[in-house]
Amino acid sequence: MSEPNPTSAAGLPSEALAKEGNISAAEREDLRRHGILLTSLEELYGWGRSNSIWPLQFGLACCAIEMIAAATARFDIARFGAEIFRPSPRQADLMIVSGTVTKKMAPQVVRLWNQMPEPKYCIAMGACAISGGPFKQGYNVLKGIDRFIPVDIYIPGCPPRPEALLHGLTQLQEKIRSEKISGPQAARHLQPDAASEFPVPDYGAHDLQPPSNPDIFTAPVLPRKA
Amino acid sequence: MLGSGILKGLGVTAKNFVGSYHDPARMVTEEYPDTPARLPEAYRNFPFLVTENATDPMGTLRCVACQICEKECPPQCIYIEKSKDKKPDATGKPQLYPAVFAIDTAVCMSCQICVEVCPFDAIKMDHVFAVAATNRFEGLLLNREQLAKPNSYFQQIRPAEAGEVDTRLAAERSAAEEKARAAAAAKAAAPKPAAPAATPAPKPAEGGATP
Amino acid sequence: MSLFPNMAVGPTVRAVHDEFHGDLLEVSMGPQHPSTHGVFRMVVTLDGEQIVKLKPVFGYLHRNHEKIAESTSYLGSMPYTDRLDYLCSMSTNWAYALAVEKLSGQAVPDRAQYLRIVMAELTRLVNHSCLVGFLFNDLGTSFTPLLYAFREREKILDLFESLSGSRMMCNYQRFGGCRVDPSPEWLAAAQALVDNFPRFLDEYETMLTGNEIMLARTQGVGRLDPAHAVNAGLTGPVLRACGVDYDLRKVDGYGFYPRFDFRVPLGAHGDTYDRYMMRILEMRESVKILQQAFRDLPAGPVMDPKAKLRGFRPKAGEAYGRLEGPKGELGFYLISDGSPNPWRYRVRPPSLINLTLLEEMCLGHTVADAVVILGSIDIVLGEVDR
Amino acid sequence: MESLEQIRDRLLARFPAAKVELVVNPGTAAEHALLLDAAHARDIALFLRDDPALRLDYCSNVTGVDWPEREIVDTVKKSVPDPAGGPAKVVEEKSKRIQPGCLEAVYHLYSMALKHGPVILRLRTGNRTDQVTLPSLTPVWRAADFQEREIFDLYGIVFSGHPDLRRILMWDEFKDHPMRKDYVAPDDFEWEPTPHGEVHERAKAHYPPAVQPPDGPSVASAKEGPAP
Repeated sequence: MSEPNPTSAAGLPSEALAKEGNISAAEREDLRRHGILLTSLEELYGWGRSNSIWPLQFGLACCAIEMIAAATARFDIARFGAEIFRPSPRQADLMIVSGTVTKKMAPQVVRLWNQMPEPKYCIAMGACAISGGPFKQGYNVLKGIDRFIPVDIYIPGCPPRPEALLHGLTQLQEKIRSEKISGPQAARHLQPDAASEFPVPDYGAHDLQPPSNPDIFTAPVLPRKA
Repeated sequence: MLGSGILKGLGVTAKNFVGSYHDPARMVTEEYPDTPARLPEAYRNFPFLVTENATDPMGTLRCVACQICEKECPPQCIYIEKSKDKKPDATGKPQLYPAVFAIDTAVCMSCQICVEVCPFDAIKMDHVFAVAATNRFEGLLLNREQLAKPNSYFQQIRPAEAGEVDTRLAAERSAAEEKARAAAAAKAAAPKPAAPAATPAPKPAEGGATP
Repeated sequence: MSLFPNMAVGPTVRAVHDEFHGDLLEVSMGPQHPSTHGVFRMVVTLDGEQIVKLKPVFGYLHRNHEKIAESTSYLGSMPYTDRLDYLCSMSTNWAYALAVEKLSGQAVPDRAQYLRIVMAELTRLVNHSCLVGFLFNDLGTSFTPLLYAFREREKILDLFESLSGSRMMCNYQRFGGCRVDPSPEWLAAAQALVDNFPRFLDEYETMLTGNEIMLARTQGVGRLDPAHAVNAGLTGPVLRACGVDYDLRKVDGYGFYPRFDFRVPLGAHGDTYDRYMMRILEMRESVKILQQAFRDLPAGPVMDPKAKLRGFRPKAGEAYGRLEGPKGELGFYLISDGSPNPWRYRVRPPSLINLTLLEEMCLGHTVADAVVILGSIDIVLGEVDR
Repeated sequence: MESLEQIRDRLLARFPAAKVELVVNPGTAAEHALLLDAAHARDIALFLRDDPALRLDYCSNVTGVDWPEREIVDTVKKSVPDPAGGPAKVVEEKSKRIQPGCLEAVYHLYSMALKHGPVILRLRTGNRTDQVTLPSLTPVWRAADFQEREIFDLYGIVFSGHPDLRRILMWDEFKDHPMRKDYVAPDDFEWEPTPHGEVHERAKAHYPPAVQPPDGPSVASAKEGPAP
């Protein structure tokens, strides 16, 4: 971004040009090579957001150690602009659910998610966060955090290598970059009626109340031979 | 002197800081997406099914649906349905095959117990770790087609182990061939001494024993 | 009759309530807190800055390891033990294998015994160096010592990975030996790492041990007296920092530890500084043990030929196997009813029991000190809550 | 260290009213245990801790064990004389009896001072429902504090005399004792793509009856395309 040039040569807002699609990616790349950086507000916005993701400093179990390892010198998550682990949810953009979410912990996770400001994203790191993983048959283990909060990226593995976390993070960056500012395909946080906070489950006598949030979680039907 | 301990400590950090520009021992960062991850041969992430042949993966699965791995898998993330019919395996013996073989990688704990208990060398651990998905139901439940990878791939990621497996399987196959030939010869010899061996020995499948 | 005849009482703290003093303040620290080492929660009652009451709250990582193990085969529980203390999977594996071998009378070949000691001591190096890093995070150094510790840890994890296939979840021990025999190259690499480790320790100590801020923050903080610690069942470096000479490697002499020449470092004051020094000194002793192990490693098989992988059914009975893990006495109590699954599978978690005296250690100190005291106990939540 | 029989005899001599039994461990480890009666357990524990020859000052491990009611079939061989005067027949008589269930707390004691052990103590409740109170040994060994709370939480043994008996791992509103063998976990088996055994049985409740073919191919196999 040495030469920011938010408007095109014709003087039109570049967003309009990009919408009309009269400059192809190849042409743009060609221009960039000549020192003319052509971008749209949307792209600039996406570029900026995707390269300054601040994760919540939030470790649950084994995967948290790999998350810390990804932040240390060898893997160096700072290369992706995501090294600023915030201890407070109010300052964080990304929640990396790293580890087993127990039923006792689930209300706190949902509350943390509700406290994060929009735009916010969630990575379910490791088998336990996705589905309960090896501990899924346990009486106190939530079978996946997506029962209560929406998850953007699932990184399987037990635990995933730090590289796998970085790969998931680049996936998330791509997703953020491709988000639109307006229109029906606009990013979730820009849609006025999209939910940002989700009900926090209560501790029941036998299980969480409710055991999952039906608004965001429905398992597909998978019939098997009975 | 008060503060000398802090100064000494700062000296260490300064040495590390300067060293991180020229000392290879202190330059530890791996540029992961630009340079591929360094994986040792033993690295395991998720299981895959070995097929003898890359062109017909479903026809040459080594798996015979014995369901041992399904039983032994600690988190129970393997699901197998046996086939109704039989197909000849690499030695020509008719065997069952898995009609459904699904592994839920959202549950798999990469423990390698399925590999250890498999008596047919049919399931092995893969090196692929960049498998992040956006949908856990479609993206992470792998079926037979997604799990099958040819033996040549196995030889590529784990040369030592694959070589050992291949020599063992080749020995088993030649022993089976030998036995079949001997049986055929004995059968041929007993009633009609003049007739030649009627059944030809089964041909080993391509891409099996030697690359 | 007093039930605690020989027990000292923690520092006396009395909350004053008059018009000049405010009310007591109850603060909930955790389960999401940067310094509670995971999802641990403390409910702290404060009188001004002083802690007058501290109640630990557990269970936020209670993932039913014991219940799951009772419906899994003996072999199937082995990878779960990796996830128990996820910083030290090799020692946890060994503790479980030790208990099952005691239950079934399974023999272990000599080479495997040596390899187990190699793995356990490498794990101790990983654990203690990381713990010191985390402890300094809690002291406010923000990451630098932890970065250096993780740099060394990565080297050891690379060794574990090239041997067992996984960085953290090694799943390496089996009943009757070890799963893989390391190659000569692996042993040479491990030897080189161990040879270089004291250099790292020297650098670490230059940076940390003499630091005046660290001394001021740790000396005399969180003191424990030995009688109290023994009665509360504390084990490991936390207990030895009080001067109680109890190291299972010497007391039980499990594995081949009696063949090794090493010392057990003991503290004198039982404060946070002593607990820190215990870790540094134990790492130096571990290096000595590792050098001897590499020197004496015999040739031979790594698995007992009679050991069974599948269909393992110990006869009815029970056994309690324990070893000196990096955090303290790690025990497995198994009851077999002759079926493929254990009837009762119990983990004796050193992290949980070492927290018994957390309140007594923190009384009268400030919240910032409580964080440091907790850091010096060395807990891992996977083991505290199981 | 003295043998367990000697300890038992000394205990019986010291506490004549107490009941102390030796529980034999048939396994290879042969770690036998002493079964104490609840009334004298705390006195005996104090004695074991302070006795100069034993000094079991360290309570390592406290465990709960659930022994549900079991039906035991006793087979007795009897020779029945033939009324006709022939040779006596051997008849097997089977009698069923119900072994009552109980909850058990197991304490592993060691001595840090004298470096010996273990001595294993067992305490048993009257049944699994209403007589579930045992004396707490936390006043003797503080080490039992969290572990007894855990047993209270997961098995439901009430330790009288425990200074702070609350649930430790589950939340306070939780009603069940999940480590008991007859505990049934709540039903959250909507998505079980790889079920077997008990999980399969419970996942079946979520299979839609209309879509379910009697013995036909499943969705997973349909997803995989036609079988070769």
